[in-house]
Amino acid sequence: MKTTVKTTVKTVEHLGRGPLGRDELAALVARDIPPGSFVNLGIGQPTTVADHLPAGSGVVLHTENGMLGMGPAARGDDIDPDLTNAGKVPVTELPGASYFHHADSFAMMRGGHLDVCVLGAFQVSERGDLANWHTGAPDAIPAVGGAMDLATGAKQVFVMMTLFTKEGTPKLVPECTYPLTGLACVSRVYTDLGVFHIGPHGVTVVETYGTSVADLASRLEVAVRPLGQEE
Amino acid sequence: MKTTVKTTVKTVEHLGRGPLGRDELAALVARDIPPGSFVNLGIGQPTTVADHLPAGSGVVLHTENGMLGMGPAARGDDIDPDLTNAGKVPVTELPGASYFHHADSFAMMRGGHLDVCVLGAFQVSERGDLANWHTGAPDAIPAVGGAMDLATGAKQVFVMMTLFTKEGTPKLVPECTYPLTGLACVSRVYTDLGVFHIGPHGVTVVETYGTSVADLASRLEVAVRPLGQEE
Amino acid sequence: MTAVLTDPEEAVAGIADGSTVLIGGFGMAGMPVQLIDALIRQGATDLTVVSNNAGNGDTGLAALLAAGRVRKMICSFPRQSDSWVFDGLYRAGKIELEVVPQGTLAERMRAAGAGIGAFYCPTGVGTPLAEGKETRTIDGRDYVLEYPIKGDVALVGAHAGDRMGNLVYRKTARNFGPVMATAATLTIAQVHHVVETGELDPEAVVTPCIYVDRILDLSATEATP
Amino acid sequence: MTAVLTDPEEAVAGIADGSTVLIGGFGMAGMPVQLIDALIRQGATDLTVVSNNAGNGDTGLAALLAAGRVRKMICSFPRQSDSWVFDGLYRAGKIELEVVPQGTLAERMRAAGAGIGAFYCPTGVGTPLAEGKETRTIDGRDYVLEYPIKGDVALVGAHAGDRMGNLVYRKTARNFGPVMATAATLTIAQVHHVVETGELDPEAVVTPCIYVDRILDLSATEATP
Repeated sequence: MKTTVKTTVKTVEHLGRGPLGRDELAALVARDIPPGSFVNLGIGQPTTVADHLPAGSGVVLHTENGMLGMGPAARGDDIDPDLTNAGKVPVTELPGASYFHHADSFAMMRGGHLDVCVLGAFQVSERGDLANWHTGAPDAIPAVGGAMDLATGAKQVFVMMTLFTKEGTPKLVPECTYPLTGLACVSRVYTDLGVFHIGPHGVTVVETYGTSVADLASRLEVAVRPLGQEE
Repeated sequence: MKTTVKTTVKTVEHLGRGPLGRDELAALVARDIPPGSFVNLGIGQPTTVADHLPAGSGVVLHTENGMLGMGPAARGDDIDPDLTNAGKVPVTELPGASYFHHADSFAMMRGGHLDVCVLGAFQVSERGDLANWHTGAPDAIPAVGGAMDLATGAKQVFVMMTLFTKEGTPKLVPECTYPLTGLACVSRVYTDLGVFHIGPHGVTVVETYGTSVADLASRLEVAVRPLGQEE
Repeated sequence: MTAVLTDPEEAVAGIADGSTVLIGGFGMAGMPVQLIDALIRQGATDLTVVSNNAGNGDTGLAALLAAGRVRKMICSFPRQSDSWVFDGLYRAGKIELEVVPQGTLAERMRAAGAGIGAFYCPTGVGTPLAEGKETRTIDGRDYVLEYPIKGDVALVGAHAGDRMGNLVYRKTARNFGPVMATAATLTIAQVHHVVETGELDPEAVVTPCIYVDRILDLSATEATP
Repeated sequence: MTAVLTDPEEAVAGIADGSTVLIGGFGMAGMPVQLIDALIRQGATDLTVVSNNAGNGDTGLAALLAAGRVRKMICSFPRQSDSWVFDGLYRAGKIELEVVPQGTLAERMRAAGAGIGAFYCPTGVGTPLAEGKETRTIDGRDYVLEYPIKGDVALVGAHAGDRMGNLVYRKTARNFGPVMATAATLTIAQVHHVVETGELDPEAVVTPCIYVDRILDLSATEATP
């Protein structure tokens, strides 16, 4: 069943500037996390989103190795080998934290209790399929960790990535060619060149940075629509 | 495959006395619980087994409403509405106790971690089928509680019951006529008239009280063998 | 974020007719009596109630049943010496009953909270409670396929909470509360008192705040024990 | 009854060739290093090891792998910056690998401990890790059927224990320990110290003594932190 949705909100094209830097991208993701959300930040770049959450946001961070209420990275005397994040980096504990074992931690994830998780990606398809655990290279040793659990379990999956590989190949694609992490799970894609929402009717461009919707449309094989023209 | 097991142990017939009283029966069950066992005692008569466990037996009592290390019934000022056994009777806490929620408590039972549970019964079949939750009467309101979980989960299920109903009908039967609680789960049956072991080759009489093996054999429809004559 | 409330009416606001309501407690231990009383006043009806028992005496869950608000009970042990309200409704054909083995009841709610679609359970195999259910033999043992029980609402009685919504329980009053809190869309807990965030030991929190939507603080209305 | 021991060799005595060994820890947090070292000296071989990672550096699990004792690894994340021992064995075809999503790994062990025969899990549907597995659509959602992982032995690193065998953990070092303790026939825990029975808060015990067969008390060999 096709429905037509028209909004008066328009895509914002930030043309008088270059693409987003890594810190700017993290800040953008942080801005879009609703206050009071329960959030899991994936290993690597997504972890840096924590540094941009405004004070008093009430966002509570989950780490899959068994903690809710995780604080910033530990430094100096605060480092405790019994307290790390999922990337095995020493972290701290905030007031109101709680600890639980791995089965309980992943029950929390799988059961749909996390509002948002933020993950990196090799590829995202226009249906929201995610590929972020395996390049498919024949000599690669497969290692999935908690990526599939997060992709499947969180109410919303935000992806952070560059829109193109170093070789210029798009990472937002009609169909993932890398092995999948999860099916139709990604709702938003934050990239250096623009922010995309993935819905039942395809991909919408919410904002662009240093480029236009028309330019992105010409460089991607995925049909991307500006806001206000969703079908 | 039939195997023949011959032992030199003989059934003990306690003939110079009457049947076991309720307290004597509880003491007999308590005697047979190995030291250091983890044990669940069912509601009603099985609960009284606790009073006969020797000091220093190291037996740890489980109650399915979420406790390991349950102590005797609480009296007077020790009564705490937040601390009861499965029969909703106020109990006490022993050193080394722990509390857990219902899913964890029944995981402990279902997972085969309890060494022994002691249950009452309407009927036990010669294969060890147990019927103890429902008389099958058309106007009875069905209520199972934790009986099926205990019957299925404990490593050994001991039954305590009178061998015959008030009307003289045997409760150790070829086939249960009441609705079942569990299949082939009972390993020992402690009754006022004798103790029976149920094994892959049928029912063995271990002891009799106020009656003989021959007399029991004549009054039961189940084939009961004395010890030393197991087939 | 968890709302900390002192008004029972506010705590149960918005519970819709036709809801599935998970109610904690085993006997009176952990029974959220004030929340049930507020639910009776709130008026939601045509409810499916999931609880270990089916009410005792004339108060709490029994009063909810007596008020005619419950279409169906899912429980392990409805029949008790003082379950006359339920008994009367059941015998009059005015209430549906689904009897579930106690551990399967807990595990089905755990499955709902943990995102498990169904599970093969050994409990009840070969008994009337497995009739009509799918069975399977795995590694030589027989199992019954059991499905999750998800609540629209959970009413839980805990001992204390903090302002963020973390809960601790006391002794065997813990029972079904922590499981039900994970299995409902809207979890409402009543607690004897609320402490400042940071005052509960993070190692001893039983229900993390993510599972708790509203806390009813009873400290103003209860005498301190 | 739980045996409290101070000799690591005694703690791992009797582990047979061909055993499935569950090894706790996430990175170094909760890793039972002294028990692994003792297992290396004990000599059991042809092992299947279940652990989140596949060893780091040249010590602990990596040393067990290097000694050629492990036939198969079941883990979620073998590849790390310092997993050269595993990487070498894998590339040389000298070790089998089963990669399992981390939450499914934990849940499969929980199922083993909880007597669940199998469960329908949404994780991994449509991915290479679901290939060859039975699937089912329940209420419009797709699931993969996952089976329990049962251990012959679990080696767990906890913080403290009491003489009865109750265990508490510390912060995120809790991770897999409590689940593995439930899933093995023989559970062996190493702890930094052992307290008298009754000194642990019954509300805060994480692994009840029923799951613990042997405790290795490290307090005599460790400097007090």
